[in-house]
Amino acid sequence: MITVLLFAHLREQFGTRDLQIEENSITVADLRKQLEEKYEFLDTKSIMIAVNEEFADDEDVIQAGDTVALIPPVSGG
Amino acid sequence: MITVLLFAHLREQFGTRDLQIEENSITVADLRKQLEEKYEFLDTKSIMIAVNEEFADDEDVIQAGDTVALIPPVSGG
Amino acid sequence: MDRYSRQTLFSPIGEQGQKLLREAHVLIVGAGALGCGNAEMLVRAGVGKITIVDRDYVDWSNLQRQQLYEERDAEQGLPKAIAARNRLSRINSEVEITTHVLDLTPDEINTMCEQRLDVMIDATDNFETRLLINDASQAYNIPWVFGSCTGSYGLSMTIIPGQTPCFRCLLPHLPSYSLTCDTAGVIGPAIGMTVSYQAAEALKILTGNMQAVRPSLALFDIWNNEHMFLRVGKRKNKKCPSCGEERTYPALTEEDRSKAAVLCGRDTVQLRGTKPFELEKLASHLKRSGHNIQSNPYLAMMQLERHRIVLFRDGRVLIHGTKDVTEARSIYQRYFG
Amino acid sequence: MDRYSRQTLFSPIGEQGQKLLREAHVLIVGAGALGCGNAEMLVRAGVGKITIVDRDYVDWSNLQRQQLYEERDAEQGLPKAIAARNRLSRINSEVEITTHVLDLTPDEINTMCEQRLDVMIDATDNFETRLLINDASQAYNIPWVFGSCTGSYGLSMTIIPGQTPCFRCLLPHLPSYSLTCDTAGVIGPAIGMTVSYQAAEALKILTGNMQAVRPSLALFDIWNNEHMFLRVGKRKNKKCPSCGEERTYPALTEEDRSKAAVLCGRDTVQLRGTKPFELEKLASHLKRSGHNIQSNPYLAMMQLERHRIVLFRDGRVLIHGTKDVTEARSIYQRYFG
Repeated sequence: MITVLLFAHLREQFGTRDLQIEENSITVADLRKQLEEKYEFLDTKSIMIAVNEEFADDEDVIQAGDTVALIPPVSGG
Repeated sequence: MITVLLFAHLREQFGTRDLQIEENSITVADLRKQLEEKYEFLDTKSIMIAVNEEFADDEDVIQAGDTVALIPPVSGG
Repeated sequence: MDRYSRQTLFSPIGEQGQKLLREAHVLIVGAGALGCGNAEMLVRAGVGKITIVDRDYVDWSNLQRQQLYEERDAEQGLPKAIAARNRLSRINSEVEITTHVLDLTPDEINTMCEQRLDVMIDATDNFETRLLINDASQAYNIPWVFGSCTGSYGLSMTIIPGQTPCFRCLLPHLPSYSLTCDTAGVIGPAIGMTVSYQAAEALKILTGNMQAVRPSLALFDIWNNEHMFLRVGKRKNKKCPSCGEERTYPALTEEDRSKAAVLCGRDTVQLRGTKPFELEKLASHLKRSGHNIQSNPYLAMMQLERHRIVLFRDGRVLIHGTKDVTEARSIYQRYFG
Repeated sequence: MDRYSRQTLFSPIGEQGQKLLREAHVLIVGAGALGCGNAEMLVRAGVGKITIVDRDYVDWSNLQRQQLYEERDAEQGLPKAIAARNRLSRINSEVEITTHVLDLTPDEINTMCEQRLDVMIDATDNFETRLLINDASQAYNIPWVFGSCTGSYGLSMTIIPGQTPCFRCLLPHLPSYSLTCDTAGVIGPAIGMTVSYQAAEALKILTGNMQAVRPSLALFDIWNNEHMFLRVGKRKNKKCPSCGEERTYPALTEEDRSKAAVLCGRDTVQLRGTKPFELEKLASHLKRSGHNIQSNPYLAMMQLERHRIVLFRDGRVLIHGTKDVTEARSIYQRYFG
């Protein structure tokens, strides 16, 4: 099980603060793909992804028990 | 081993950001006593103590592996 | 264009929350760095009524961080509460701003809490006044938001009577020594962070978002990149004399604080007179006897040898340049006895 | 009494750090909420020279959070850079404040970076300008501090050329849609926290405390009591066109941005003229033809049917009330063609 934390408008779009993903091991790229397939409104290309409080690359592997954060950049200032 | 995090002027007084205490199990009250015996400048009575990110009472027991924070109240405003 | 449109777009506030803000009354105790920041945020947010209490006047060393004041305020030596009101009313003329130039006593906080008051913000620089706020909060069932900082380190916590532990539960023994901005210095960003935590909690309470109130003490060191939320629930003490089962409200019921006090962390003694000064008469008398007086409608100040003396209309006197109450009394007697 | 005494008491700054601050030059891009907060903190801290660039004017809806502005500034419709300078120079007359009322282009940021510049603060409301700052930062070896927020959510990160990943490493694909304060709202405390993070990092860099610079992106939601520091080191990309081994600085070298742009999140189109307006002539001409013009030395504004039109001296025109560039062009042609 992988926990995915959501922030900003993602939280409203998903209607929850976090998702539970049933995977033992998945790359960041595959997680992006899986989320886009399941949630059509999602454009993950421009969402930053951190695993266990560290920014991750697409080829990094997420393990069961890890915490993933989906970080939408916002432009307000 | 218990990790004790220091903040504000405690850090300067101790000359470090954290202490390592060689105990397997110790109450908060006993930790206060031990610190006061070892560090004469310390008045722990008015220092707040949290264990694993939760404020603790004097009778609470700290276990090896726990993280303790010594929180000096400051009055500035 | 609605001036609050960017705030009503934030869904937990919305139009309904904005209406609640307009009807609210907030007491801010202290108009130093935390008081300035909180007052400005809440005035800009459109809180209907704000009362500010402060005992001090604007000094040049305040300008580094006290955001309501300009050089002109320090030149004129205006009381902070007055200078704060001047600026706040230019920022938002819709907000009713009441100010008191005084050092808060149990009598005065009792009077203030007998009005409708929705939240109190701690912007003091000493624990004595924080305990006064804490006990009044419990006695009158008014939430308050604790905040303090020095250097790059800060703390904030929200106290909801009947729900969270109170400040005395967390800190039953006051420190004999504690850091103030005057002893350890402070940087603007540490104040900005403490203020942001305090004002956010005030906005949650005022707009009825009680479920969003933070159930932990926030602790940070912005220079050393540290940040923690420490859960407080466990510390609620049934035997606490402020919020427990048998309450005595010690800070409210004790004798009026001693007539003389050393201002924490400052080389200054405050003496409390028994009656107000007639400042105009006093100033003209002192001028005739050759003293160089600077005065405004709220206070008069002069240099006497190596001491700077400030007389407030409410009868208080600040003697700068000493921490010795006996010496301060003797200086006062010598010139005004 | 030294006005910076509370800051020199903070040992990582001290007298030596204060001297470095006095010699420093900071560029703040944008004078909205983040720009106001950062500028005020750095001016109070005694930074020697500050340059502020902003393309907009003060509107009533800014007053809820943009701390340098008063009601009077919105009444007069002053450009933000000008209103900011007025207030900042009353706060600290020792600081040299330079302002530019313009929309930053590659040419302009190149010119600015050719001077001595010690740090750049991102206080923009759009990613296009952030990439311009990012590429200039790498090209001229100047650190910058990213910050953005909407609602109660905010982000900040420090980019040190040659050391940390750059902004493009972290975000290689710009979002097609992103939240701005104008679409999602924003609350004062979220701004206060972002500003505190940004200004703290600027103070570290300016006082030579590079070891204290935060090596992570700070993420928070102040309403929902969430706070994280996310380490960024891993994202440094050798192939990044901004900071990698073969650099093209895409934001600096691309054609000047299109002459017309929809302002992000606002119902407004900006048209760029080819030459400056002679505002006095234009205003008197429009008044004679019966239009109700409000003008000041920097801009002229008028209502034309359901559109508010603002003409800036530098040749830019804002057409409020539309997001359609073609419609905006046709309105402009009709009246000023």
